[in-house]
Amino acid sequence: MAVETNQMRKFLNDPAAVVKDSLKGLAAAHGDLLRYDAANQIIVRKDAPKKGKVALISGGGSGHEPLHGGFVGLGMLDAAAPGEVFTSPVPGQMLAATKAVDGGAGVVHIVKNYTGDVLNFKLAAEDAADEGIKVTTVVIDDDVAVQDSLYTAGRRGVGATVLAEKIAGAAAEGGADLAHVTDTIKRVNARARSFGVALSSCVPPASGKAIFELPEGQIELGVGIHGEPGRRRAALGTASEVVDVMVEAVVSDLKAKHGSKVLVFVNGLGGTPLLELYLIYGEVDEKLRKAGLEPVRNLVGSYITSLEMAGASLTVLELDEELIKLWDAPVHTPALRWRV
Amino acid sequence: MAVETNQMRKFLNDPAAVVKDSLKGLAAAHGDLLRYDAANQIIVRKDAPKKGKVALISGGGSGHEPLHGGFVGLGMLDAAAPGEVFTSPVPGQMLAATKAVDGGAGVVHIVKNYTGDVLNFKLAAEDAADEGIKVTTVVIDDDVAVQDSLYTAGRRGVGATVLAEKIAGAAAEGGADLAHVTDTIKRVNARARSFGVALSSCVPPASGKAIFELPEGQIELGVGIHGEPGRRRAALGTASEVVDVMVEAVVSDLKAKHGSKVLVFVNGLGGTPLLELYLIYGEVDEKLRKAGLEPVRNLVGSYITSLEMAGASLTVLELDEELIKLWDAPVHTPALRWRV
Amino acid sequence: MMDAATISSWMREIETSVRAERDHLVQLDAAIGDGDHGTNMNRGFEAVVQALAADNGSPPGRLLIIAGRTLVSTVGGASGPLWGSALRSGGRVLGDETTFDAPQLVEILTAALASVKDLGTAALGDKTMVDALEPAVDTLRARVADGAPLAQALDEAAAAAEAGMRATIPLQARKGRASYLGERSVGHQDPGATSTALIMRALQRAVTSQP
Amino acid sequence: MMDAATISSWMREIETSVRAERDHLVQLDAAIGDGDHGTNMNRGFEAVVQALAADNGSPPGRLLIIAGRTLVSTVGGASGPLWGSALRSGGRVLGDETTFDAPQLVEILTAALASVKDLGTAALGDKTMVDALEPAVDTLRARVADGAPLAQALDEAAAAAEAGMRATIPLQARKGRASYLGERSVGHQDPGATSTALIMRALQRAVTSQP
Ligand SMILES: Nc1ncnc2c1ncn2[C@@H]1O[C@H](COP(=O)(O)OP(=O)(O)O)[C@@H](O)[C@H]1O
Ligand SMILES: Nc1ncnc2c1ncn2[C@@H]1O[C@H](COP(=O)(O)OP(=O)(O)O)[C@@H](O)[C@H]1O
Ligand SMILES: [Mg+2]
Ligand SMILES: [Mg+2]
Ligand SMILES: [Mg+2]
Ligand SMILES: [Mg+2]
Repeated sequence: MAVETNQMRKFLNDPAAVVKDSLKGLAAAHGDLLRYDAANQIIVRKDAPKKGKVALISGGGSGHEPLHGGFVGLGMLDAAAPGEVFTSPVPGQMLAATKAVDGGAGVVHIVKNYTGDVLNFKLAAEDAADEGIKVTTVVIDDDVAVQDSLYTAGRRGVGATVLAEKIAGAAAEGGADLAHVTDTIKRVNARARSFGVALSSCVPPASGKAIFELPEGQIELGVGIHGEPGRRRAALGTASEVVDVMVEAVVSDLKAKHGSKVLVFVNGLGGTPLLELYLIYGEVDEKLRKAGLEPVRNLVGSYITSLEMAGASLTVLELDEELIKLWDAPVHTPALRWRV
Repeated sequence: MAVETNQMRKFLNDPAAVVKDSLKGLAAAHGDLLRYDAANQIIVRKDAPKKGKVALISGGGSGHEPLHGGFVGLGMLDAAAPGEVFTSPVPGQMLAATKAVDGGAGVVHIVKNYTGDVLNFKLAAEDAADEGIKVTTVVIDDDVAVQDSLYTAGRRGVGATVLAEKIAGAAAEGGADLAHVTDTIKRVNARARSFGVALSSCVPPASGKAIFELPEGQIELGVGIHGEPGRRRAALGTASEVVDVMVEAVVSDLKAKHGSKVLVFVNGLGGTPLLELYLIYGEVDEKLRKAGLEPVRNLVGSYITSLEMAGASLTVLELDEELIKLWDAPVHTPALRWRV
Repeated sequence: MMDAATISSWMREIETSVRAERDHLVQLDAAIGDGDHGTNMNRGFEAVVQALAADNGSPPGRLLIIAGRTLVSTVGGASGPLWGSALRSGGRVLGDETTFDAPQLVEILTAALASVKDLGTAALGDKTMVDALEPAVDTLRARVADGAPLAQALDEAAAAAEAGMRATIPLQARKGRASYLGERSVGHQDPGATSTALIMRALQRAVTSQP
Repeated sequence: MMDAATISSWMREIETSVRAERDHLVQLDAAIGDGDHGTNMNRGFEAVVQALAADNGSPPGRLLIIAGRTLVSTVGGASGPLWGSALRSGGRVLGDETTFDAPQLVEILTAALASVKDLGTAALGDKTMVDALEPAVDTLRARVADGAPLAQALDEAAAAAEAGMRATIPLQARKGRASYLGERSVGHQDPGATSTALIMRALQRAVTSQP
């Protein structure tokens, strides 16, 4: 093995090429579902464009895998535009993706609420409109850790993005029109809330350095998915105590009707193993029921991550019959698959 | 949040109860597929015992999630017996599991080759036989990092366990008899080889201390799944160089016919994110083709882990038509699901 | 009079100082953002310098538009579209004129500032690049109006940008990633304001080093 | 003569010293195994002491069998079945007799060693608990045959176990997890041999501290 070493606990060739190298592998593993357009750095559903079907695209910085490329396929996304690690993609990527998937019924841009993502998608949507493609944009902002206001950047988009992509993807696959698909995403965003916590920072390949230092026994409360620190730091208590904070933050902001059916999404941030995620799910399930909500669907695993950060996020989505039907509908992507 | 802290980057209540707490959550999340028998600390398929179907059970230390509990369900395991973290389960668990799933057609014990697992399963099989249950035992030993010999404990069982559970589970679901299911597991074990590498140690909840210290820029070659160090330590090279070592170790020992169809399993050890696993898959796919093998199926993700260890393992299984058919057959478990 | 050469050397000056300050910008962004501002700006202006080197004979306004397009298509992040549209609107001011004077330079930067504020909707005091760019543009406009020599006016404008940059330290961010930190954003210098100060200082060097 | 009380106090002595050495056993196992030997043995012998406390009036052989069963059902790992069957086969030697003498104690330990070797197929020099247990049993047998006082014979047997324990350091493991390390297992003391030495020393204390 070469003596020249890379000073991170990562499997890398050229750190600057990590995104391209990973996308190449994704396409090699899932050639039945998708293809990788290296020139434009986008992942496109194999059978796109689908004539007459509303197309969904999303994108954002990389480092959140399987989001978004792992969600391209039947019943979910038609294309994904991955930027460099934690850096928004450029408009050219979203424009190329939009053109590649437009089947004449319009294209929805699902955008997580980060200034960079919003601005780059905005420029892409303008360009697409110039080329005569019908584009609608929905901005996801479900993170209750961030105080919202007219004068700020507003809430971040986190876990609800995964749920919106699945649910709206099913609607589009089922033949819903552009307005309905767009509205479905807005409903998911309106009925979902999330809160994340971290037990470690993460190490972006480009810098090779942890973004922040978190001593053992401490926890960052209210973190996002870009390795940024949270709203506050506290002593790490038991899982039950941590989940109390997460559930209280989400439930108090969601204000769901008593007895509502909910989808519970316990998400790992990359470095927290399933052993712990299920332990957390057990606590969440119990506390939500105590709070008068009824978990009827759930997703437990690492689906929207922050590289190898140790931590977890909770997303709760208030359901109705249509959302349940769309959640249960067939999906076939690298990261989510059922009923096919 | 309580001042009393736990000195690990883990979500835990009582560290001694981590396995039970996690199993409780697994059952809460997947009550449609399985149930948790807390008294015996076993996970049992919801509809077990299935009259006339050969039953499969496996077990071993915890800390490898989703293995084994996450593989209980249609087309895979009928029950799992999880021990404490990295500690073999006790015979009473396997006996209870065997009784719970026996549908009269016999029960297969899938055992990873570790002295503790082998001995505890052996005692359980003897007890089950005393109770008149037909039990066969197959020991999985696919890890080429370990030199095998009559006078040693022999090779460890690692990645091939997941493939054997899926493939034999499909055979059993399809009505194969005890001899055929048993033989199918043996064929998978005989045609599969694995090799693992680690970029960090892991921290067992009981001790709260890393099992070994690995400086940044170093790699442990030939690790297992219990946080044990590997056969040797080297400077960490590029992903391509690391994959060269893994592929060479596996391919040279597998000695598959030139042009053979293979299943490629790139497994994360718990702390390595999907971004890197797909990068590794890209390298593996390319190098295997250069070596004259044809990857026709793959599995990429963290399925047999070592808590939060950063690292990955490669398993290559030489396929034939029957194995491909069984791999593609429907499976519905918490961790693997397709065609249902 | 200034011309295409002025724009090219401005971009080269930016590329040089951003590369030199890359890690510092990364550290500033790591503290209250996501640690990529240095790599983003560095990637972008390297591409700009390449693009302009490949160009032959476009007028200064076109060069600014090419530079803006290049930033938009290579940077990503928040800074890409913001600086990209800033340079594009600045360039549009000149149309196809081959030279421009001090008052036109003021117009260029005024248009640039306007498009940053329009796209990003940030106001002075939100702890963003606006806190460095706005005082710089105001100072330049005022001193040029006073008839001060351009070199001196640009020096004072760059100084105003640097003062605005330092003034972001005590602020709580209301825009960009830093806003997610709430009170925790206080006490840190804004990375975008910092790179903006570099850009204004680069302009002063580019113009004064002219033959 | 020895009796049920001897067995109970032996088990209590083991529980005490294993608890005291728990972290040390964990460290030894972390170096060449998976770091759980201390917690495994501690969990097992705590359960054994509880089980025997709950028992009323069983003869010594039965107590050994109960202890063995308890180890098998609580320890897991390699050490559980090995020590569990060891104590069970040892207990079977006594049947229902209420007392036993030195030669019978030799038989008990001989049967225990035999079942460890039978189940684990380890030989002397494989760097396992056998390297401590076998010399201890051989020594006890020899000194009892010489007619040495039991207390002294047990002291020498424990010393032999301790010597065997230290002798595992230079060995390369051929059985158990440590064998996966190949040459890297050399230079470390085997955890199971270490707990075995504790168990033999506990026996000596239990017997000599008898009224
Ligand atoms: N809405 C906005 N208006 C003006 N400037 C902004 C705005 N949002 C962010 N910025 C500037 O962008 C800088 C961050 O740029 P960069 O790190 O490259 O992008 P990102 O935040 O997407 O990673 C901030 O320091 C801030 O000065
Ligand atoms: N085949 C064997 N025969 C005898 N003793 C063994 C054998 N395998 C392992 N051991 C003993 O067991 C000890 C490890 O026990 P423990 O750590 O509790 O179990 P595990 O290795 O399953 O974690 C080793 O140090 C060794 O002395
Ligand atoms: Mg960024
Ligand atoms: Mg163990
Ligand atoms: Mg940034
Ligand atoms: Mg051990």
